[in-house]
Amino acid sequence: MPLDYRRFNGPEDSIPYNYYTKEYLKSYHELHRELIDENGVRKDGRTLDEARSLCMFFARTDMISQAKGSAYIELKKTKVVCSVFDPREIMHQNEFSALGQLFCEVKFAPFSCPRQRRPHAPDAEEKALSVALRKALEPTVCRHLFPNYQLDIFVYILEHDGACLAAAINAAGLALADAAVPMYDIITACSLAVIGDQMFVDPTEAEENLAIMNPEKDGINNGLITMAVMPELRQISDFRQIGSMDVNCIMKATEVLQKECEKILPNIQQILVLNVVNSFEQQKQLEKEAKEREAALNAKMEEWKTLLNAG
Amino acid sequence: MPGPDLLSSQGLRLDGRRPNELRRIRCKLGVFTQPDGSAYLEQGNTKVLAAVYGPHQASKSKSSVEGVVVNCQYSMATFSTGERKNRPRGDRKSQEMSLHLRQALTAAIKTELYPRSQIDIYIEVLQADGGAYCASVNAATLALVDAGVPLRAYACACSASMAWRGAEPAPLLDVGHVEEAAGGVVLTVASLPSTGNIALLELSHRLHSDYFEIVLSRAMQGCRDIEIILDRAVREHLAEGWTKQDIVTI
Amino acid sequence: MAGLLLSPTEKIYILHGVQDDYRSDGRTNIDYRPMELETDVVSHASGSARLRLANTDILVGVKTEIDVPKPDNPGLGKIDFFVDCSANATPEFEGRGGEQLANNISNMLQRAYNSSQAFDLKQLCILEGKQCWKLYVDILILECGGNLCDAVSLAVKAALFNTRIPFVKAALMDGGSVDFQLSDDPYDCKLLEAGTAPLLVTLCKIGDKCVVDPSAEEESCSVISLIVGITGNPKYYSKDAIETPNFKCKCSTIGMNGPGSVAPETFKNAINQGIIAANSLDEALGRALLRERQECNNFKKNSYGFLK
Amino acid sequence: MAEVYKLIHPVKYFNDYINRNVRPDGRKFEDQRNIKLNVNAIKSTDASAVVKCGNTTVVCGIKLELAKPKAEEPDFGFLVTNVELLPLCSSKFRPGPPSDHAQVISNIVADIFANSKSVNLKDLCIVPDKLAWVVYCDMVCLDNDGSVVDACIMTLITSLKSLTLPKVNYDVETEEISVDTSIRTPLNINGLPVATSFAVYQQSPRSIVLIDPSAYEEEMCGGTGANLIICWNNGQFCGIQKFGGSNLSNEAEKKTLIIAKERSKLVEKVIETCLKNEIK
Amino acid sequence: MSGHVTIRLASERVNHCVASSNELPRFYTPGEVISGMQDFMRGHGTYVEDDCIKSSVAGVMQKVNKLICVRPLKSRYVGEIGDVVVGRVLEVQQKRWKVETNSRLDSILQLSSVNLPGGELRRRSAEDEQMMRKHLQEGDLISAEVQSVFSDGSLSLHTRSLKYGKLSQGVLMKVFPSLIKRRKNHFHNLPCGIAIIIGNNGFIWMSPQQQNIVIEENKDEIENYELQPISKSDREIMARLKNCIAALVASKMMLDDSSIMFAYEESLRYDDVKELLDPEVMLDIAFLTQHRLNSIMEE
Repeated sequence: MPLDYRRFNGPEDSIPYNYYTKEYLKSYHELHRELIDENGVRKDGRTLDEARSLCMFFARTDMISQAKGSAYIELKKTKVVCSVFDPREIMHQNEFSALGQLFCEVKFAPFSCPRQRRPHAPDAEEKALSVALRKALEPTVCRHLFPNYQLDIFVYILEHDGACLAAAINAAGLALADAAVPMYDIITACSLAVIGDQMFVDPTEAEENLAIMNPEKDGINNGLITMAVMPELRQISDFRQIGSMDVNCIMKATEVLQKECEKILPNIQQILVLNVVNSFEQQKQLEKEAKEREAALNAKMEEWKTLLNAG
Repeated sequence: MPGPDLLSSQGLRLDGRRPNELRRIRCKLGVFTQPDGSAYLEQGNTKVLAAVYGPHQASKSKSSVEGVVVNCQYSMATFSTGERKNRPRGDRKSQEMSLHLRQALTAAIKTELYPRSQIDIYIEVLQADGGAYCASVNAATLALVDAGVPLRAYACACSASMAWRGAEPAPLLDVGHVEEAAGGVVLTVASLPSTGNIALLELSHRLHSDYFEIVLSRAMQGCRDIEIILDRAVREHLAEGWTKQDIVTI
Repeated sequence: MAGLLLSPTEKIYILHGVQDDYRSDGRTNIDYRPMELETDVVSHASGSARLRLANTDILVGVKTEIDVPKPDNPGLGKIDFFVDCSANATPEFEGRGGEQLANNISNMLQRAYNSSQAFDLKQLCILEGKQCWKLYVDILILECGGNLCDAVSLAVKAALFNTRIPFVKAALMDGGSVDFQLSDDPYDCKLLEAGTAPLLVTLCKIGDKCVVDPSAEEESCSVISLIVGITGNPKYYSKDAIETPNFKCKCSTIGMNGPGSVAPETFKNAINQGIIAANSLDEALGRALLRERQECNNFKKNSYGFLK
Repeated sequence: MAEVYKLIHPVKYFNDYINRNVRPDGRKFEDQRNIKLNVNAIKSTDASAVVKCGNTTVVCGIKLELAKPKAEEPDFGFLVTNVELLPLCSSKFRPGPPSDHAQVISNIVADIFANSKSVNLKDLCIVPDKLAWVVYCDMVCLDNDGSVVDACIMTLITSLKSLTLPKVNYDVETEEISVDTSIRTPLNINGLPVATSFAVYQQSPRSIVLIDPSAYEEEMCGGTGANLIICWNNGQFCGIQKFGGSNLSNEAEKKTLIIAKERSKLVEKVIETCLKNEIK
Repeated sequence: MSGHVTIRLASERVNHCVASSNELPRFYTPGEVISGMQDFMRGHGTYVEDDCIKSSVAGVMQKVNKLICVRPLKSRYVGEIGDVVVGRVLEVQQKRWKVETNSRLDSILQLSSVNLPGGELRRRSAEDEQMMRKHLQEGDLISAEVQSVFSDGSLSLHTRSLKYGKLSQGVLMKVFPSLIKRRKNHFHNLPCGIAIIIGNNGFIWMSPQQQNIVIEENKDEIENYELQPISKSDREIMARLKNCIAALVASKMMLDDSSIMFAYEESLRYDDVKELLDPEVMLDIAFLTQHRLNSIMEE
């Protein structure tokens, strides 16, 4: 790894201190026991099939003043910011592209992961997430409306506590809507972690980590699935699975995820409606202010005129 | 001149060849269907694939009215060398190789025939065991012949080195990887043997000017030998593809 | 790859063909084109394979290196995939033109091989926490005639099956350093267990139906394809096969490619279709590899490579 | 209507406001924007703070790691600060390695912080020549609406003040390390540096000093960032940086120093209250 | 219900060569001297150096009167006036289309060389150009005739005949141009019920025979007709033809209507069309076809 001269670097061989804590050496079994108790309640008090709430208190638009559209989503500890900018002409391209292009970048904050510090340079995971995000958004954006132009979508993950791809897709969907980019449908996404016969809907980082760890007992299902859906059109726009699962498990997971994605829809709709209402009011307010200003100006002009006339 | 010991007391080289012996060359034309021309060539353990696209319409930025633009890319498979390569191309060595290939092949191609066109020549080294450049030139020539691109003559490349047998200078033909690694001098020549023209000369390490002539003439001899081998391969390839009825209908 | 340019009417012809389950070369939607396989083609690699599927040509070399295991997985070795799209395949790949496609494929492979049920990295361990083997699986795409993913995964599995790892005796010395003893005999090595290695199946959605093994023309008719990675069945890869009664092939990865989307029903059907296809691919590959190993043992095998 | 005017006559638009002694966002020249501060919002860090000065939003997260000290400074720990100006915070920044501007900002913040001498790097050493803390402070700008440096320093100092170091046991014989996260001690911080940015606008004949400028104002004053940054630490003057822009009279300079001092007191109060609330 | 998968080994590779063992022609290779300069003129594939005519490609010599050419086994298409070509529209430019014809340079189809649909008179106006994309857009396939050859070697095409123009549903195959036999007619309605255009440029187009629809009729209907699915039986024959041509090409055999038809007839001994993808079967068909061609010639 070459040294990054554009940033300040720490010593080369520094190690996160949690490698030396007792926590670090826990076995698969211990970790599993921690996640869920005998009543089927997860560490954070949710049941297995309960997603973290994405109502208007935890998701909002208009986060970033400098962007055309932006969104912020908070799923308990997972925190994601997204901004969308005005389409711009594609640079260095000889061929005409009839469809507009999406440029997606997903980045983790250096301090976002509980286990270790992330390097600044984009790693394979970030690149894969960026591709997944683009894949999920492409079918829903009316790309034929901006030929030869490119739309930049940036997602920043401030804190990663599981389901960050799903959160990124949801945030990007909201931000696109906020930026008034024409879309065929709202896009919603949800994740699922499978450990044996348990399906953790909207998993936390600890749950995800265990799901991709190699299980002690051979042959059980394990892994992660993220699915993005256009709920009104009933289309799957992206599906990503890793781990190892049999067919039945995948079929069941697909059903569960589809339901979850549909559940998110009213939340997103509510946020967007509220957004429109707010901006209407804001506009009214602005117009009012402008009128007042104009009136004041006119009054001043009158004053001057009278002064001039008098002088 | 105290050099590395490249010849045994019996006068044999490290891999058992005689000083003027080429490594075994095996080749085949037309290994792929998509390119206009393609060829595979083995020179000892060095294995090279070449593909030719074109002549086709040159991109606007490259287009030249004077003649065809020859575009070469030299790339080595990551598993081609003893130690794994990190990148197949884009490093300085392969850029330089691409440039040298272009020089040698442009000399052979009748470029003036095809204004506003471009010929792409892509080399993929599958296994490198010394003399990858020579094998690349030879493979590219075959691929050009397969593509039906007009050539002045075959372009062939061969390397030669210098060794001593007692006090007798004994130039070595077609240097292999062990001999390259032993640190002897390597003279690489790309030429059009039937015309006697030299398209490229490259010398690594130093060589006393007195011996330059004999090393060069050995390398040229190698080029001529290779031309014969290539020519035979081309004729065999033609024989396979030509059925009797064609001649009648012409 | 940007894909071939096709006229709308050509596309309609292909689309109707898929609907009729009769494609333009006479195949049904679940048929593969004939393939040709050769292993042990690169002498600088520990294992290698070349696979030709119609005119899709893939060369894979596996190289081994000794490395230090990751601190969170001290008992496991490492495997790394690198795909290179050679410009020999198409001028578009010149320079860094094929990089995106290459990354897509290597990501798919990396994910498919991620699970211990797909590929057991324990067999690459030399000394727990200290030393392990790292496999570099280098894939060279020499010609593209559609369906790269499937062909690559077949070639990779064949190359891994062909890979030999030297026996190493390692002992921990005082002060934490490791002492190696590599056997001098080049034949003193073990073969990798690659029976469970996953195969990727691309299901290309054309109209409402999905086809396997799409040709380049068919690929450019499709806006979305599904790629499923299915683990292999080790019984096809050993002569004295012991039938494991409950053996079930599993999905080790699912991904989607292309700008389109797919309805849930089509999606489910496609996965089932993929599993069936993967099973027949696995069986055919296993048979071919065993046959080749037989030839090799009888010293009948010649290296053909690109000659002949 | 106003938007169109702003687009067509950017300078005139700005001058119209300045002539009336008011800034485009309605503030007076000496007004600073509201500050919102939130401590420990991000749980994956060892300490963190989010600050919002008007629209400008900066998040700082601290991650602790362990390393062997440098041979030439065996009893010093490490403190690494970096500022990231993300492409999402403004359309001016492109993805990829940090731009020149981002590097400049990163350097200013590091310089200001080093000059303030708030952290003694010797405090970060655990066992001389063997083990020391590496404190990675990453400041990330989510929304760049001017005066980024102020916000960066604010988040950095707030998060450092809330940082606690876990107990480390180092066995000299076996070189084994164990960390006990249940016992934590706070890091010793001297003082509380506060930076204040100014933009200087030359409207002949007078030059106008704008405090806590927004991104738009910074641009109008002819820079990619603030023109003048003044830093005070606990009532002590500890740094001034001026970049481009226009000349500043002695008188105006004195005035800015006083304003910066005033502001530093205010900011200190905000930070103290916030940290106190957090402890409660 | 599982699909058909075959994996063969390299040791079982089939050599597609069906060249008869009869005497071979004299081959010339690059740089080889063909004859002295005095009596001959140099043509394609040759050049003059040191008062000699030398070959610049590898192939056989053709002598027409005093003109000497060397024809390579394969090369890009070199067009001649009057050739029938099949091409694909690459780009719509002002007043012309750029067409890919496997030539060294992209070919040109001038707007003035096109019969606009319905026989309507062409107005030389801007309107035309807007209509151009409607008439032929990027990706469309056309059949055309080489009208002239520009000085730089690029071809100018025309479609001013009812038999030329835009192609509808069907399959395109690309082969080396040198495998196409020059014939008087390159449009064939094969007895198996399929229309085939064997372009001189190596592009072969197969489609069901048109049931003589009246072109003058309503435009919508024509477009509708374009979208109609092709019957499965036609589809099967086209697939069989396609695989037969692929078999002949693999063995580098010359293509014309008779060789294709022979191959088709020989292939009927294999019931399932997809069997024809198998290399051994391909060789078998090429071999049988060669045999029939030989026997005809002997007659």
